Amino acid sequence: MRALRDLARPTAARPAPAPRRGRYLPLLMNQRVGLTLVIIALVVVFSSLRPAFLDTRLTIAPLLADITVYIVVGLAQLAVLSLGHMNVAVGRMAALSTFAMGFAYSQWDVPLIVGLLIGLAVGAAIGALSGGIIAVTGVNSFVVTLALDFGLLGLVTILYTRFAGGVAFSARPAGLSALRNDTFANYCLGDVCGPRIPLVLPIAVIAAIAVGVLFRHARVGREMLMSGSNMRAAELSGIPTRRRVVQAHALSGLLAALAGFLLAANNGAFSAAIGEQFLLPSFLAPVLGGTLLAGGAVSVLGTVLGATASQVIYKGLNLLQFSLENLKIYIGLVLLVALSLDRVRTVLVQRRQDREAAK
Amino acid sequence: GCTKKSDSDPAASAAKTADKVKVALVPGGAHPYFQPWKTTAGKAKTDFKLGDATFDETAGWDQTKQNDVLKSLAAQGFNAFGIFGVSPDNINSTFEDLKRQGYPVASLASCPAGENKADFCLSTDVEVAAYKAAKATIDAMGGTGNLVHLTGNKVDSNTQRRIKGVEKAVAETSGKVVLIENVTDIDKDLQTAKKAVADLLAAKGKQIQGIVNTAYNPSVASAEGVKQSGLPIKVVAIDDDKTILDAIRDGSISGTVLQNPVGQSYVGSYALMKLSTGCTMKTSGVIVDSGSFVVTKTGLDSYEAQRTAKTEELRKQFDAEYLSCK
Amino acid sequence: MISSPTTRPDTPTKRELRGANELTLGALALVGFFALAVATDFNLLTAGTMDAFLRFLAVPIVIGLAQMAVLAVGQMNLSVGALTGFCAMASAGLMVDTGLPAPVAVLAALAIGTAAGLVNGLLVVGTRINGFIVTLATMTIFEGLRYGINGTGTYQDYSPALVRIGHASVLGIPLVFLVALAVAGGVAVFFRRSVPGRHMLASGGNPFAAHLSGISNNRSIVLGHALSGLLAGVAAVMIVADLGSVNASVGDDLLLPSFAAPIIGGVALTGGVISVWGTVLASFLVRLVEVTQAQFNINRRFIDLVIGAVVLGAVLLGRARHKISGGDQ
Amino acid sequence: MTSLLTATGLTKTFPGVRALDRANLTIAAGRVHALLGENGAGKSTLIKILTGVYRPDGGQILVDGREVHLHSPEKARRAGIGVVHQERNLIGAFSVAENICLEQLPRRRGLVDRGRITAEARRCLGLLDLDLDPSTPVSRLSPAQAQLVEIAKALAADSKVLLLDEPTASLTSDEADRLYNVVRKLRDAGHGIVLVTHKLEEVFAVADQLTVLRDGRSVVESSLLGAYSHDDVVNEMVGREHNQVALATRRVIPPGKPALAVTRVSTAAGHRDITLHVQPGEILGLYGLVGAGRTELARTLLGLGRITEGTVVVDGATADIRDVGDALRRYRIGYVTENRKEEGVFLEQTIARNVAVTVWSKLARWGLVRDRAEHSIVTEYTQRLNIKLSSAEQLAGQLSGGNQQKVSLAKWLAADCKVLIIDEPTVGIDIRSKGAFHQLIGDLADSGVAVLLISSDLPEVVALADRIAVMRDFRIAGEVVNTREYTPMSRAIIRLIHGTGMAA
Ligand SMILES: Nc1ncnc2c1ncn2[C@@H]1O[C@H](COP(=O)(O)OP(=O)(O)OP(=O)(O)O)[C@@H](O)[C@H]1O
Ligand SMILES: Nc1ncnc2c1ncn2[C@@H]1O[C@H](COP(=O)(O)OP(=O)(O)OP(=O)(O)O)[C@@H](O)[C@H]1O
Ligand SMILES: O[C@@H]1[C@@H](O)[C@@H](O)CO[C@H]1O
Ligand SMILES: [Mg+2]
Ligand SMILES: [Mg+2]
Repeated sequence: MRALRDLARPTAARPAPAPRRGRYLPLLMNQRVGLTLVIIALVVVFSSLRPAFLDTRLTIAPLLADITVYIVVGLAQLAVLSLGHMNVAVGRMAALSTFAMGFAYSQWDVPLIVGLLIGLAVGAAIGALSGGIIAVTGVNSFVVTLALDFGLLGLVTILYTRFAGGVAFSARPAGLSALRNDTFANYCLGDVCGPRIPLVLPIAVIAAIAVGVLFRHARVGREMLMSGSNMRAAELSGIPTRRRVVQAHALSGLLAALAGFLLAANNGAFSAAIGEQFLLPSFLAPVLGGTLLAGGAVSVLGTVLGATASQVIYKGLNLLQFSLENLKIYIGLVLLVALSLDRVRTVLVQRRQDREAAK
Repeated sequence: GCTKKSDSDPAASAAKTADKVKVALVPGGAHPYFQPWKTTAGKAKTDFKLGDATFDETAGWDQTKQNDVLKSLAAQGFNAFGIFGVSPDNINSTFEDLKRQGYPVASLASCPAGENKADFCLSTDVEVAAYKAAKATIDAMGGTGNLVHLTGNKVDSNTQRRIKGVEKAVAETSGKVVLIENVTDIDKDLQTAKKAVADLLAAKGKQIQGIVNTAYNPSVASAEGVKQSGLPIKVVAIDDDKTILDAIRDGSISGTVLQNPVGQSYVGSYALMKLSTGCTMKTSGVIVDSGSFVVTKTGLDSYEAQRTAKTEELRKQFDAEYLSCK
Repeated sequence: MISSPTTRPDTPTKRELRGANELTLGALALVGFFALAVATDFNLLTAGTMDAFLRFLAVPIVIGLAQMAVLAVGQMNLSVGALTGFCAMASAGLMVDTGLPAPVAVLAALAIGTAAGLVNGLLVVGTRINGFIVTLATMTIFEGLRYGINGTGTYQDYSPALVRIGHASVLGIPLVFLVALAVAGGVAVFFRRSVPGRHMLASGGNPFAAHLSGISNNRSIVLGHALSGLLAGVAAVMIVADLGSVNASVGDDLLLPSFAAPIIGGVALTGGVISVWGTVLASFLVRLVEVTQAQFNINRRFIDLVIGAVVLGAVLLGRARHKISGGDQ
Repeated sequence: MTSLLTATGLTKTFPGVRALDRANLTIAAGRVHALLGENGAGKSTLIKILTGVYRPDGGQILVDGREVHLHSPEKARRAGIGVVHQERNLIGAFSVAENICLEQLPRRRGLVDRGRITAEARRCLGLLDLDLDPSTPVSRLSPAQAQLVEIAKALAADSKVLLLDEPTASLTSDEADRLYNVVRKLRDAGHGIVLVTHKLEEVFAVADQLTVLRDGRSVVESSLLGAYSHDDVVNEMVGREHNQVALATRRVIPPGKPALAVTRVSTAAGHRDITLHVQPGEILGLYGLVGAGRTELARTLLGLGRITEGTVVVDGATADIRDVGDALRRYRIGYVTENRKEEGVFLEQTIARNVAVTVWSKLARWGLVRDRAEHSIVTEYTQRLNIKLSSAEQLAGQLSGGNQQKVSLAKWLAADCKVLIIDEPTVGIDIRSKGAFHQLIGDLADSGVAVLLISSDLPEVVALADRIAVMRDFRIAGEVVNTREYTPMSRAIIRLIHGTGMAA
């Protein structure tokens, strides 16, 4: 009904924004290349300042495990950024889902994979709920997920107090510690062992490929992007926009749950604190990777690179053993520089194009 | 067929000389309580002729970040760890990781929930400390009246122990003192604590005779709040931040319960050094109380000596009772 | 057809709606307040309780307005909380460590806030990075700076005179609260009557049209952030004066409420539509929830649940009313 | 005759397109200057350069004989150039008065002077004989009113030069007439006015001078209009002899089973007793004045509004359409919207995605869209509609207005519907494309599609429709069989509109 009113009032329409430049290929291509260069440069700087940066066991493997988590966290945000929405409850959705996993493991003794599936279902459901509220009421996603965040904040702690008697479940399903501790180097076929890559990393890779295929090739993903570009036009082109909104948010919840699981695996316990630190990195990874907050365009590879860059920054600064204030200040500054570099690159590309066009 | 190989670094676990021992003291995040650890790290380094000793508070009250910090420190060559775990519920996983890699680990200033998987835990017995604090408050109240307990994160196992300690002291008055409320979750920041205290005093100020604190920000907040309101409420705080000592001096609070952060970090470093140089724990995971002290206006000048004595005693205790060295 | 230009009569204007929104919030606040007063046997109306009620309402109001100032131009400021804490620590540090007189320290807090806001704004227009992201990065920086001033230590006893002013009351009403109201009045006049204020709202409402009208959107954005920073500075001064002691934790609990107040108050996240008094009333409502919790000894965790419900409820209510009245959004 | 503004050698390049190529324009005082060209010829670009929105890559602009550099809209305004852009540009939440004065808000003691704003707004509205309360928020205005407010706003700056980019595209002919009275008044007062429009009748009714752009070049430069006939102008625009292709005579369809039948339908939007039916291969014109309720009827039929009474039958079976997707996939009904910028085109997506959006569900296997199949569909329809693009990966927002319109039609052609509702297909479309559009719509019907054509363009309806239904105030005022003789048909229709006609 509301949609109709919107549609029926040409007078209330906002004029379309001036077309943004530098939005699509091949710039996007360059952006990823630029980010890759930033990552390489950071690795070179950090490892020359601290050779320990290249220690595979103490630095690289844990770094990869962290990157794993934050790729999925970034993808969880990316799922709704495709619509031009935000999910400021990503962290709390992860917390609720990991609660469900911990509950399943400790109360029902389910195997690792079953608990994971239960948690993913809970994540998808809570995401769908928030998507549903947004779709039906038309209230801004920031507001809905902010309210949800407040709500879940209360709920999750109440649930943990009630069912876990504290902040964490003590259950550790079989296989969890292998996920946490092992790399492929622990698994050998005769004398040949795998690389020192944490067992969890492939999970993020699979998630990234799946999300990439979704937005690149699948009808559902493309329709989410179209809805993100112009919700009204999408509706009038026969796209079931409400369903897409619900699905995108459900996907966000599902990925948040997966991220929660990965973090629980990395930390070794299903606890209430899972997800508390997800919000900012969830935006950082996609944005560093070139996804705009406006919706309609996403970059999965960029998100992977963005998560990598931010974790490399974090790890490197950690190794440099800055004091707390310097650590924070440098993280902020490095981020600003990394983000601005992209702007510089865009300007340069634009200039070159202008010059070529003028010829 | 497919086989599984386990990870370990034999170099890390081999006995070494003290000058090869590098101790890292890692609190859960920035908190005034841990500030003495910074100086103790330096002192331990010279006293025990350690290769190095550092203090790193960048964990930001986040278990993941703390794990990252620990791994980075290990990569930097630190090989013995004194840790205040952010999350008592899953810090054991971190302890086990470090131990598997051959590093001695001490749980300092708090013990994990349940069993302790670190080599030892040197911490205040928080239940005892809270009990003492409550008793001190009840004494200040004249043994009768209504008491309120202000504390930290409700779902922290230490908070639960503190509540238990306070309840025990109240129970001993056989009804003369009533615990009207445990106010939890107000240690996050100073403003929240002040607001909570103001609201509490507004709602029930006239019924309250005593406030016992077992967390930092509420201590600062209630000292000021009570002074401002002019209500005749007796306050007992926790720890020895300058703010609190000044408040004891000017009489706006009755006293404070001190813990022993210096002892924890100093003796902790000592034991870590011993464990690195070939000693073992007689009982792995033993829990040691680092002591707690009630300080009132009269004791302001003497408590430091008391604490130093306790620290010295703790060190001897470790040599005599807990460590087994060849 | 044009000679009798009848505007469609059944559609209320944005301003009417805003008025209606403020009215609803006002009624809600009033009803809630008296319900609580009755439920507490009128303890709520005693001087001490009223004082605590209003005193701790001052900072949320100003912080809500600080967020509103950037929402007006279609931006967000994630750094408000950290910045407030930084300003508070800086001004306390200037008094304690440097021995500067209180008025200088107060001015310094305002200047630092404004300058930091300016930096936020300049970064946004200079790098064209989304303000959400920029202020996310600067938030981290301000947190570092806030901590750098005095580590984990607490400042107190900086200026008895300042703290006396902070604790002062006029006719039983805390001075800080009156100052917050005055600030709100100033902000209202700024957005309603000043040229930069109007330009900011034009930029927020329709940047392209504003640009074509010769309005510099960049300037609007920079101004919005600077104003937000200034208000964060004002909040910092209130905290320093009123709390009597400050440490690096100050500001940690301000970010989410800074959004809750304007959103409940009816401010559009998309920019161009603000409501000063809606924001003030929303802060009042949130404070009411807190005080209720204290009066009835309710689990603090429920506050979050309730505030979540209030945020969503207020917005849905606005929607519903809008729909019934045939509004256009 | 004094020249107010002279632009010479203006050049502007966008990535992949040279929008302007050494174009010239001279604007004289007291003259109405028509700026014509096909879609994408560069008209709007020229206007945007003259108003400081774009910077030219080359060329010179003289105002009153002095060279100016119009680096911002502000500078252009100071140089005395006022503009009404093709897109609406008002602040919805602000009052009419404030919008009018926005460029230079009068102030007193540092604060905005409300009194002077209102007075100034009254003065400007007065110039247009517009009796409108200055305190009304713009979000409440009808499109026509908003259009006039924009003109008032352009006048507020005392502009000597007034540039109007397709000002009548969304106006009724009455409203357009009023607008042109204002234009004449301004011309008589010595303003120089540039008028961009695709409606040549309007040009001949008000313009004195003429510039024609073709592919960014000015092929006719500031010539007197008197020397040109209608056909000459079209030939110049098209660049060759343009023959108005006569539409193929349409087969007469014997009455049969309707593809879409609407019987005694009332809607929540206020329609009463609407009865319409279209057969496969037939074009039903739905004529009416702007605001008669045609668009809203179409949307209600597509499930975007509520039907309170009556039945809708599609292909013989009673239909319950939930939304556009349902209409598309279950009932094979398509809807080409009237409002392309906001509802028809995804400006920030590629042309390929814009065209293919309706066919993904058909092309998908296991939920994945096959690129090759998509590519061939996109190529087919962009070529069939002759969309002027540099590549299918170009963003739709970079196309000229007319080409955007074609994109919004292309997706519905690609969708292969049985019933197609087309709402105002040629608003803002140049004459050649309009011909092509008409041909296309005819072909569509010939291929068996049932077309419901909503249009406020009477010649268009008479040229295309087999039957014409006339809507007035949310009711069907009557229906006539189209004899394709313009004069009698228009009489019959106007009678129905004014309530004096008889239902056929
Ligand atoms: N911002 C832009 N980016 C890229 N190309 C553009 C941009 N604006 C216009 N163009 C291109 O420049 C050419 C001229 O466009 P312009 O809008 O000036 O045409 P027009 O004559 O106004 O057409 P219409 O009659 O359809 O409005 C077109 O090919 C268009 O695609
Ligand atoms: N130009 C306008 N002037 C006034 N009201 C309008 C105008 N356009 C639309 N409306 C409003 O929208 C409602 C429905 O109009 P609708 O768009 O369905 O009519 P329409 O016949 O399709 O006209 P249009 O050709 O503008 O689409 C009308 O009741 C009217 O109030
Ligand atoms: O007193 C407590 C310590 O025991 C430790 O928990 C750190 O926080 C302090 O407030
Ligand atoms: Mg144009
Ligand atoms: Mg219409």
